[in-house]
Amino acid sequence: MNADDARTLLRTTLHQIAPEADLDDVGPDETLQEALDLDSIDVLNLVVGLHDATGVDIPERDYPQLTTVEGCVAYLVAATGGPATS
Amino acid sequence: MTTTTYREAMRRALREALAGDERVFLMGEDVGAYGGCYAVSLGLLEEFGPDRVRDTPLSESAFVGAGIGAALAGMRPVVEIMTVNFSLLALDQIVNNAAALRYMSGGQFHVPLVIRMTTGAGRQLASQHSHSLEGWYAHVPGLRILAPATIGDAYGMLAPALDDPDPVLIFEHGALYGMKGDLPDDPDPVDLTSAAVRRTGDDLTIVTYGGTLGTALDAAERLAGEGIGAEVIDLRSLRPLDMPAVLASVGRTHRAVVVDEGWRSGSLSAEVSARITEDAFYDLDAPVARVCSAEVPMPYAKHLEDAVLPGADDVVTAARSLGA
Amino acid sequence: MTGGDGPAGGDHRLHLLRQMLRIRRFEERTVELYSATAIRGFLHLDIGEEACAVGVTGALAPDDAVVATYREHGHALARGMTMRAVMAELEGKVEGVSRGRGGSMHLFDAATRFYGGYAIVGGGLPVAVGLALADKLQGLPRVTACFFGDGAVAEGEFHESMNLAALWDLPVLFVCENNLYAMGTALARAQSEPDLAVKAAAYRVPSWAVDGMDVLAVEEAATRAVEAVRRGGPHFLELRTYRFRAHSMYDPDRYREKSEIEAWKERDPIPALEAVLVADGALDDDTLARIEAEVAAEVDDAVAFAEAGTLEPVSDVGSHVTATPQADGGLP
Amino acid sequence: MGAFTMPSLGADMDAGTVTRWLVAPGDAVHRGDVVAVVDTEKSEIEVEVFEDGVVEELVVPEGVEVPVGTVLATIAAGRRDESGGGGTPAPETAAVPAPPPPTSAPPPPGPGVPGVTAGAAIGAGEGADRVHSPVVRRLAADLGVDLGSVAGTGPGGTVTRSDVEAAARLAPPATSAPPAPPAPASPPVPARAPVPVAPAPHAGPARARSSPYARRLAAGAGVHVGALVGSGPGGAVVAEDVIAALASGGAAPQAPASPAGPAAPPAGPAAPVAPAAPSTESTSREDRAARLRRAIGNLMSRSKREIPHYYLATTVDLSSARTWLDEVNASRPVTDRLVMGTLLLAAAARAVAAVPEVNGSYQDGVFTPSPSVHLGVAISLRTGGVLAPAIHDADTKSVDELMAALSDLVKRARGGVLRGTELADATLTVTNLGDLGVDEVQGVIFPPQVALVGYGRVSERPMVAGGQVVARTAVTVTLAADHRVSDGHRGGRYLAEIDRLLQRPEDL
Repeated sequence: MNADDARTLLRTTLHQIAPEADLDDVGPDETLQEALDLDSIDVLNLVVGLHDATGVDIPERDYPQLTTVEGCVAYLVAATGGPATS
Repeated sequence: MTTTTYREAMRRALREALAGDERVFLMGEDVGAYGGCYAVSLGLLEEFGPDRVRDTPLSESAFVGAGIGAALAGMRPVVEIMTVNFSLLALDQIVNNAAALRYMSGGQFHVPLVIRMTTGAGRQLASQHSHSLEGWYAHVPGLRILAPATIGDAYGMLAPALDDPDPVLIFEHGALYGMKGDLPDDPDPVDLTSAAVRRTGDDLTIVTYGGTLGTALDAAERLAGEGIGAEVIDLRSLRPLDMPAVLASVGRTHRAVVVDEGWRSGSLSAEVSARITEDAFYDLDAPVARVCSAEVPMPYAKHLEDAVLPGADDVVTAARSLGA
Repeated sequence: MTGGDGPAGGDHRLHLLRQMLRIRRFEERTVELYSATAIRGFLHLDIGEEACAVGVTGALAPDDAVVATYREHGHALARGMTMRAVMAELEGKVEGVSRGRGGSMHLFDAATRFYGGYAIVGGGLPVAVGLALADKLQGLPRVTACFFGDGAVAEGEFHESMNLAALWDLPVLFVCENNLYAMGTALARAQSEPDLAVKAAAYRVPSWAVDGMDVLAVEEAATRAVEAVRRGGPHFLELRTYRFRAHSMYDPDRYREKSEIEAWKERDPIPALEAVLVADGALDDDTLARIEAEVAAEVDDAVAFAEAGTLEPVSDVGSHVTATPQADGGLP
Repeated sequence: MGAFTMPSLGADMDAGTVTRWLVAPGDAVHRGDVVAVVDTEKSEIEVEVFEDGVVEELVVPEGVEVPVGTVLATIAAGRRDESGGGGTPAPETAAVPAPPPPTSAPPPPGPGVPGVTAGAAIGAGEGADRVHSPVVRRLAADLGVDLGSVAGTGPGGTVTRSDVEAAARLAPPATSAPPAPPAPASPPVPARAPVPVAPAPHAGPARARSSPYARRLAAGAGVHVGALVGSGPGGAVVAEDVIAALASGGAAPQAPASPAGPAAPPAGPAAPVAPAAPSTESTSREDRAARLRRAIGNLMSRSKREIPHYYLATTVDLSSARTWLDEVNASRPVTDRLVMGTLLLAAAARAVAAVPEVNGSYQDGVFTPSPSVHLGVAISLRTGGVLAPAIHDADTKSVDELMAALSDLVKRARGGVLRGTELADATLTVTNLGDLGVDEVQGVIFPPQVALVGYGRVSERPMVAGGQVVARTAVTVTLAADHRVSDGHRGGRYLAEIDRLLQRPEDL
């Protein structure tokens, strides 16, 4: 999975959880939870959605890496083995 | 587990009652030598003798009244009336005496009598052998009115009915006698006070009893094919009514169809419908619907009889009309 | 049973006299109470017919059964219900024999096997047949005495019951109190065969007609009939009698000639028995006055008891419909 | 001396006429003698005297009808007087109170109009909870009449059709529609059909048919069914329509004075909060969020107006809960993980067992505790507004079941597919605003519920343990509760129970 794939996946997953949220409104270093008004259930549903799409089991200790858009993209690219292997 | 019929299940219950309690005796027109108009008591005369399986003259008033008197004096009579239409000849005894004796004697006397009779249509017996008048009897305080719709109930209702210290009328739908099914070797006793949920569902409650249970279940199966989950409640007891069971179901499904082979005007279905409206009005998302027999004396010709009786099609149509 | 035979006791006829007087004075008081609205509903009086109730019940054993009609104050008192409990019933009090649920037409008493007053003409007959059937099935040597009027003979239930009792050889004593009128309809206007004993005989039931105004004749006939019934099979007694008062309280009695009533009053069973007793030297004025005074005191006591009685709480109106209260029962 | 009175010869005889006296003053009479002929509605009947004596005076002449019990004649020196026996009803004096003729008897208490639940308190006073029959409600809606302002003339002060029609004629509600045609010249007889009643005086669409269940849901949520488009049989508004509207914020608020089904809390006197006729053009074009906002506003206004709230708060140490949760989640795949909010819900539900008076409903002056705990969970909609659907039987669900229920509910609340019962029957509500970073919540109770539990942010705080100030994970729990039902002592007990339960998360 490359960065674009990851970004697209994040966008579609978020759309299911918060249809009215727009990822473009979120700055690269802004906290997703605050910018999109996500509660803990939303965050969990986001993680579950990413897991379902990628098969990656995201442990709780990794949640801090997922707080921003860029953090999410980097995490997904790394966890799926990077762009070259797709 | 034994495969049996509704008729044989009823006979087994009678045989066990006669064998188990000296006070029990069976009385009615042609219950003995003939074996019962619907062959329910076939063989019992030979087994228990003419004192306990007692043929009567054609005199419904006298032998029903004699059952009341014998019950007053400590016996446990089971009186068979050939059909509900004939029971009208004994209406005086059933309504004015059996139902009222406990009350008008201030509780001194009671009438532990069981009256069995055939009810219902479907066998081309025309206008004097086919009606469903059990709803009339359910009008009368002091009586318990039962309608076994399954083989288990055909067998299992007689013993608790005989244990009841008050008069119990059991209405056996004539079209059910040949119904085949399994009966456990040691069935659980039937609780006469509770309705039975014969199928569960979340979208619609179908309330019925006796001969139309099969109709209701067929309709529910077809509705399931359309994605509509119908819950089917078999009332089993028409008096008293287990309204908590009905109301609990309607409270979940918000829609009800009452299916009753009786005529619609002033019927048991009217009573059930009224009570749902009284007690679950604010749970209803659609008016209560009823599916009943056409308001004509029963015709003889097969196609006419079929048209008059409530069918699964009618129930499905009613269910759809509620937006279920 | 209330009241012994007094100092002149030993003469059973004095007991019969006292019983008839108890019924007569009791019912006379009920007329007064009815007029004053203490008693309501239908009130059918036995006055004139006391010899029937007293004579037949006198022939019964304590564990025999009685089935009666809506004109049954006399039968209830003669059978042994207390005057207090019967009066309380008429006044609708919970101390009444049927807890005030039955009233005048529905007196019941388990202790004396009094299976009730039936107010549908003919309705008690099949029940009596069933009581006798139970006795026969259980091998109990008991008799069920079933009272009814001439009107019941026109009902199907009479014929069905006579047939069944005869067919099954059941120990029922059918007692027809023929007072010649079914409410306002004279016997001859209602029966193709006005000789009722003949009708009964058609069922092969031994049937006797008796003077219902003569308590001694009634008791003798009843005694013989009860003995025969106890040996097996039903019997039929036609007691030819007359009611001196109208069918019920609100009845102008337009269907009978005054002269007819006066003629029957000449045969009043109470003075008739008094005359026999006086002629035999078994009764004098003092004894009669004493019996009358005792009966009057009993009636006064019964009225006081009834009026002091309690009304059942309305909240209990749903009890005794069935053994276990049904949810449908009770107040709306 | 005794009195001879008009006898009652049957329950259907109320009065009689002496057509003929058979005795005269001075005549001796004996008990049982026929002394007069009385004509009744049924026929002429001879009547008898019940005592011995001499007729003193004939009080009522022939031909005059008198009620049963009226003294007809006086009789002197009766034999029965001497006995003084008890129980004789013949009175000593002539003062027998004659029962009044039946026409003057007060009418029996009316059975109430159909639709009025037996035993419902019906009063006409301001603020009294009044129940109106369906036909009256419908007529009122059709004519645009505010039932709360109509004085009832029916049994027990109930509002009748005539009352509504009269109110519609006298005071048509202010609307954007043209005024009703001038009243007819004749005075406004509370009338039958011929009186030209103005057509529904508002310009909006005719009142939608709606199912009782839909009305109950709508009333509970403060929504006006008339503003909804029905999808049921015959275009009726059914439960699904209400739910869809709620979820999308597409329902107009209900006018506060409109009566509603029994599930609705009592409506107070009309308050100028919302327009009386919400189903107008302008209303239907209102921004959805604004409409939901107003619905919530109405509900919360009523809550603050009617419920005497009291507030309690306590801080609960969540260290054990946090440790337990981390351990559990570490061993689980992402799809099976729990959030802290689930434990908080579980504790709120289970603690009800110790203090049942926070769980149930207060209506018509009566608190009805609920046998089940249907825990309302306040869920904010990102478009604005809040819904509080219920997790049924939350007290008997395991933490995993609660987690599944919560996750499902949040998804569906935001997708607009909640079931009707979920919105209608919460018995206690929890609001968790900790994700927004607030420290604590002082909530407003959802009527007719009687309490609301608030959870603030779960965070590290300095706490004293073993005499030392240490950093602990903690949360501030608050309780807003109805003082008509419970008091601070019991409320405090409830919070203490939540604390206790959260110290043993493995038992939840």
